Amino acid sequence: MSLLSSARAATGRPSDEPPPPDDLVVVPARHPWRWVAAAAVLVVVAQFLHGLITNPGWDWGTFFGYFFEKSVMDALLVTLQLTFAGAILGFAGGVVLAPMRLSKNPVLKSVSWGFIWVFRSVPLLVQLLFWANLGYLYDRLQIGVPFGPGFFSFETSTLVSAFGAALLGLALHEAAYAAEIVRAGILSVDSRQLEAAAALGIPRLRQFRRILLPQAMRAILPNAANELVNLLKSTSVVYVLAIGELFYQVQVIYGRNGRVVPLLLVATVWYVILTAALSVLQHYVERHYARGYVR
Amino acid sequence: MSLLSSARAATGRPSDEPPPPDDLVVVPARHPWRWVAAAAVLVVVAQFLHGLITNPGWDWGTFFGYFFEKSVMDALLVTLQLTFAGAILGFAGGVVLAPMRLSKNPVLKSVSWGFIWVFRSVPLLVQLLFWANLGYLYDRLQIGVPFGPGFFSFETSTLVSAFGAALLGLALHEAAYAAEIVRAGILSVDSRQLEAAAALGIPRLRQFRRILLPQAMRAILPNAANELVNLLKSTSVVYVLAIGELFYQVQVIYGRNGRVVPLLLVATVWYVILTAALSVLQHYVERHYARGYVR
Amino acid sequence: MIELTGVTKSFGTLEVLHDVDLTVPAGSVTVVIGPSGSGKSTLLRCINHLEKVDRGRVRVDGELIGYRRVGNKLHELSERHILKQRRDIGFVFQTFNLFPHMTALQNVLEAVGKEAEPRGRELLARVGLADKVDAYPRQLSGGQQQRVAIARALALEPKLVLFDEPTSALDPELVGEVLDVMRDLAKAGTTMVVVTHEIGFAREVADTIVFLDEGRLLEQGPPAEVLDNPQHERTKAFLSKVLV
Amino acid sequence: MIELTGVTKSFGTLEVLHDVDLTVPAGSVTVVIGPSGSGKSTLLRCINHLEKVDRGRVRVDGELIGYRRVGNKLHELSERHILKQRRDIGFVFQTFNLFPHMTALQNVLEAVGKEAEPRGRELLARVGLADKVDAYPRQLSGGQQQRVAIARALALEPKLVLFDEPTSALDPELVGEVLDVMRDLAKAGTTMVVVTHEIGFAREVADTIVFLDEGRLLEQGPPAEVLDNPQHERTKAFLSKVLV
Amino acid sequence: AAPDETPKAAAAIDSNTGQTVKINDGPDQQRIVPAKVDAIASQVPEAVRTKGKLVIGVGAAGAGFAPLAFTATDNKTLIGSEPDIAVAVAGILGLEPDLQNTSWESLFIGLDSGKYDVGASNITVTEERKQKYDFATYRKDELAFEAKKGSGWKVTGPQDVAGKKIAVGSGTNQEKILVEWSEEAVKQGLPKVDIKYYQTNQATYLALGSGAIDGYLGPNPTSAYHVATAGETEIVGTYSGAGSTLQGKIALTTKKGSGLVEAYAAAVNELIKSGDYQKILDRWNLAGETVDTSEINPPGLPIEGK
Ligand SMILES: Nc1ncnc2c1ncn2[C@@H]1O[C@H](COP(=O)(O)OP(=O)(O)OP(=O)(O)O)[C@@H](O)[C@H]1O
Ligand SMILES: Nc1ncnc2c1ncn2[C@@H]1O[C@H](COP(=O)(O)OP(=O)(O)OP(=O)(O)O)[C@@H](O)[C@H]1O
Ligand SMILES: [Mg+2]
Ligand SMILES: [Mg+2]
Repeated sequence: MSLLSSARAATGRPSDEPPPPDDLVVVPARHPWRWVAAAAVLVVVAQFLHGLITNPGWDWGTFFGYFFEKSVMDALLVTLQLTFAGAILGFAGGVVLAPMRLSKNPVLKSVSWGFIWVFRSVPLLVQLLFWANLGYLYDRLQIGVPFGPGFFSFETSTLVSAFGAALLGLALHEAAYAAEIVRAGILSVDSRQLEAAAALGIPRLRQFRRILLPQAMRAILPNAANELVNLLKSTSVVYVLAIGELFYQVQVIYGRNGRVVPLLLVATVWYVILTAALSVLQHYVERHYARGYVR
Repeated sequence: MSLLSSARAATGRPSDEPPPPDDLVVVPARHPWRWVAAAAVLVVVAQFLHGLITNPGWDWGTFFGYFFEKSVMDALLVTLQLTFAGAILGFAGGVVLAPMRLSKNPVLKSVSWGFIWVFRSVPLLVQLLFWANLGYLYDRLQIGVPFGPGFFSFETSTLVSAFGAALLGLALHEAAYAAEIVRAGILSVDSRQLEAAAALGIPRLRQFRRILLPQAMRAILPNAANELVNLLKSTSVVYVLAIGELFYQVQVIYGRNGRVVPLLLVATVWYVILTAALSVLQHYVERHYARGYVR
Repeated sequence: MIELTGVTKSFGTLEVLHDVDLTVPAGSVTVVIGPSGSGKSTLLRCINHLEKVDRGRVRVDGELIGYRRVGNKLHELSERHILKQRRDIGFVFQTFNLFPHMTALQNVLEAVGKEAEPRGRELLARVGLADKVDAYPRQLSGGQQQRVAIARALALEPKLVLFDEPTSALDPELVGEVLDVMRDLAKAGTTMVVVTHEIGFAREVADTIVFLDEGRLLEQGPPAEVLDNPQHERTKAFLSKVLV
Repeated sequence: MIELTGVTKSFGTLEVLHDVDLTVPAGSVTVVIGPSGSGKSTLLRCINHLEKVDRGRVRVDGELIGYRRVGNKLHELSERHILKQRRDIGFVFQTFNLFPHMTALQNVLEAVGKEAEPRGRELLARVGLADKVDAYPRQLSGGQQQRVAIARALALEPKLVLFDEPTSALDPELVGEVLDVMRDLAKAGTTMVVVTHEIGFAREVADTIVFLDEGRLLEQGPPAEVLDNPQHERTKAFLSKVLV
Repeated sequence: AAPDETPKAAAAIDSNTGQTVKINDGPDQQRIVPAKVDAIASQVPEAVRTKGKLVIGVGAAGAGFAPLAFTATDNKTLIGSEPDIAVAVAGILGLEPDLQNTSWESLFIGLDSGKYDVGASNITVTEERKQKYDFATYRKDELAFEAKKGSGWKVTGPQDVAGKKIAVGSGTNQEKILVEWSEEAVKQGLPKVDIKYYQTNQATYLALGSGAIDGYLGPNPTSAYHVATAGETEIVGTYSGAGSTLQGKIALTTKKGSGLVEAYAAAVNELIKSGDYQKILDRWNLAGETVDTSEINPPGLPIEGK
């Protein structure tokens, strides 16, 4: 809202009583409580930060000593690699599994349902241990006639490397979650949109890719970001495979020197920074998919 | 599709050539590949189960010995308590935070944004350690003039019990995630719905409760279930506070007897069962909120 | 009574309403006609403050909509106050905007509360939907949905009702029935503003007809004057195309 | 050419279409009129198999819709085949159902591909939307959205077009323009079925008029016969209500 | 009820003597609690004395590390040599022992915050840790190489570990030795050791079982216990920590400057003198780990180059 142009008053409109409201200055709604609330929040945050900075318990010297330390940076890279690979594989799986679960085909539906059920409920830790230690349970994997003779066989302990096991576990785990995220997005799209697409004779795959998914994106994105942040932190579970990601690395370090707090803080602050970066990205992607929904 | 009633043929319709298609039997679309796929899936699952049952590595004796063991059952109860309390507190928080983040009020918006950012990115482990060890960083918490004299003060080490710390951490952590889930749901609702509600002069809170939330539910539910399953498993992080939940308990046992695989399986199978129960519940709740969306 | 003075509204660079002055006397029916995209819907939306005007004022029953005057200043009202003002203004959307998760009856009762159930049923019966009270919007035909939307707007017994093409999905029989409903409302002193493309309907229902083109109010007057003896070239051209 | 034989369709216990037989010759325009809720939209939806009929057959150009005949058996077609059949059948929805995340032009081009851009622009221009090609549906007025929906259905150059109240949101001028578009289509040999409430429009456009009531096809014939000299009591009652 | 674990869990074979030692892993521990020794008790700072109890932190949450610190068959009670030593020390100091089981992280935070008066959790003295904590040693570690049963592998020196994948705990004596051996192997022109740091024993043991690693260099007592209970692995070589340039030592840990460390050392020395010390270690089959005297802040493992 802007001030009214006083030019309008000069157009010679009859100046009856009360004076035409056009002459009046518009005052935007005032919100005194906002300021009180803002002040209160600022005080609390300031006090907390003050405590953080001045309290010797946090041991900022150690924190800064390790924050950019080489092994930490290397570990951060591993974390990012695992996160990205897990997210991409996971969402690729989810985009396949979600329409399967919604399809009318009972086989596809059950397979998808079963997959989601199992891989959502088995703890990532257990899955990682399972994949990394396949050799513990199965000495050899063989391809061949079911319950019959085999053609090829592998030694399982050489089949899956630690990093491979981590990726496999993360991907399967994420796919199960992503499938439900995508399904929620699809459910949120007005069914008339698909009818319109069907009436135009657009092929199924294209319907999904061009009509359904872009509209579902609005409901998918915040959840996908949730899952990504979660994944970023979940990668710490790969510590069981002795893979040097961020959280593992700080554990190794505080295992050595006993300075738990500043080192946990190193990992935490990195997570906070990465999440902030992700949030900024999320903001722009959300804005992109909000086009056409202005009103 | 049913068979055509042959009565129609008897109504005396002119029997021109070719015979009126009404006499024809309708054959539903056949899907031979479905059967192939179903068979393939069944074989793989059967082989896996066969391997599971016959492989001595799984040590089923130990598994069954501990599956209903009293300390495991007690731990399961703790897990369920933490999960339910975390979920309820978390979603209560999320339902408040999501509209805050979407509101036009800049203070509410920033507070919500900040909350989500911080509590989503700080690892639960770190949060739990923080709340449980508040005393390490702050000897006393005081209520009073900021940066000035205090009126009341507590000894922090007595303030928060281990279980309290676990609850607080879980609730804050879940609230941040739930907020984004609810926000995604809200975004998926057609904005014209809110316009209609506004045009009817329905108060804001009621708009949210009666118009927005029930429609958002379709997109919220699968994600809420995701989060709940995740929470069920995340509770295992409370091991850092030595709270005897399920995963902690099986660790205690295999720490003594060294039978890692069957005991991890005890926890896993419980998770799988609980997730299945949740999925059934989810199915009915989703169906409830799908009413009115039949077409 | 509604009073619009100098109402101007733009979307980006597109001026959709330009300096519209309009007075609607209490208890009268004003019909807005005009080509597609001329700003009719936007005009209605400005009246109940669903769209904030860029310049000008909107008054209903002497009360400023969306603002409160204190001395020589206009204070924006809080959302809560605006919502209260809207309870006196019924609105029938061009796209109906029914709540999909509620049955027809629930849609009608949402703003008035469950106590009003008899009245809600009566309203639905009046628009010919006695047998569809428990149907969800997706199970209703276009015309049935439109009638639910009308019943919903009337349930609050508003002093003023804004209709955005209330008969677009209705067959000739029902148009007659809706006309009856409107006549009753007018008799009870309700003020109405109706956007429509059906000139026949406009002629039947209107006390005043207003012709809008490209956001400008070109002509206004009683139906006989505007429809049969238009002054403006644009109006003439427009009306000449009416199929009879 | 369309041929419906004994088409019956129920939603739950509600029989919406009852034993409908209808033949629409190639290149002709058939207008379906009838009260709200009589099953007009459902009839159109059955023709392009958006709704599966419970009994009876639908043929377009001699080809069964949704089924393939092998010997004395009817095999349900796979979704892929049905989608292919639909590419020859244009459909304009009563609720438009535009894709909200695409501009007007993108909506029109979605099914035909980007190569057809000149044709898409031309179609939009023909319905008076040359300046709105890049607007999103939410930025368009009701009538503008309806015109985009028409252009979208025509972009595929279908042999058959099903219009569900294509002029409900249009002003009299535009109705005339849409009429012109239809005449051109008819000249090019396109078959059309049009559901409408505007009797004037029906009279102008129709080769055959069909009157539907409570799912039954009560009357059909050329406009002069059905409109001016209806045989059935129900038709007479219905038409008597038309506002002129 | 818990399945019968007696055949394995109750017995551990002493790797030195080959004798079977019966381990009591039930909740009823009948711990050795010596009487208060006033001369030593008076060294305890005033604040702790008035509190009347000694809060003992043990970082064995979850799996723990049997037989040093783990959970009894009731799945609640914390047992093992570490709690035993700490409880005995509390007895000499005339304080009520308050055993608290927690995670490794919480243990250190708790020590810093003064929540725990002492940490008894198989903590090795290192130079880095000495910057923050005071140590009173009570045990040394014997080391053992553990490998999958039937591997046919024997470890006697650097040449045997060259090129192998071996797990070790970070910040331990074992790590230091393994790193030295790896460097030694490289000097001899052999490939270096592929060192893996698993954060939990269960992951290590699973990796061992599945062939993901060739061996695990850990404290002899826990390895011996695991070999005896799980029965899937064997010890393929032991190594005395004393044989290297610097003996790794396990110590009672307290916050630097808390003033408690002298009392702890004196109490441990008293235990050694009275013979209770030997009895406690024997109980857990740790006869090979004894020290002659408790030292305060001895030279620790060196600071790792960053
Ligand atoms: N949110 C918006 N953003 C941009 N332009 C808009 C928006 N809403 C409406 N318009 C434009 O404003 C003009 C007037 O729209 P309005 O809906 O008021 O027309 P109308 O007179 O109701 O037309 P119709 O009879 O077709 O419903 C149209 O040209 C439309 O494209
Ligand atoms: N999915 C559905 N479930 C149940 N009933 C339905 C469903 N769809 C339509 N109906 C009912 O079928 C009848 C015919 O609907 P249809 O939409 O075909 O009417 P119509 O002739 O197009 O009416 P209008 O002119 O109002 O658009 C209506 O009574 C409607 O309530
Ligand atoms: Mg409009
Ligand atoms: Mg219809």
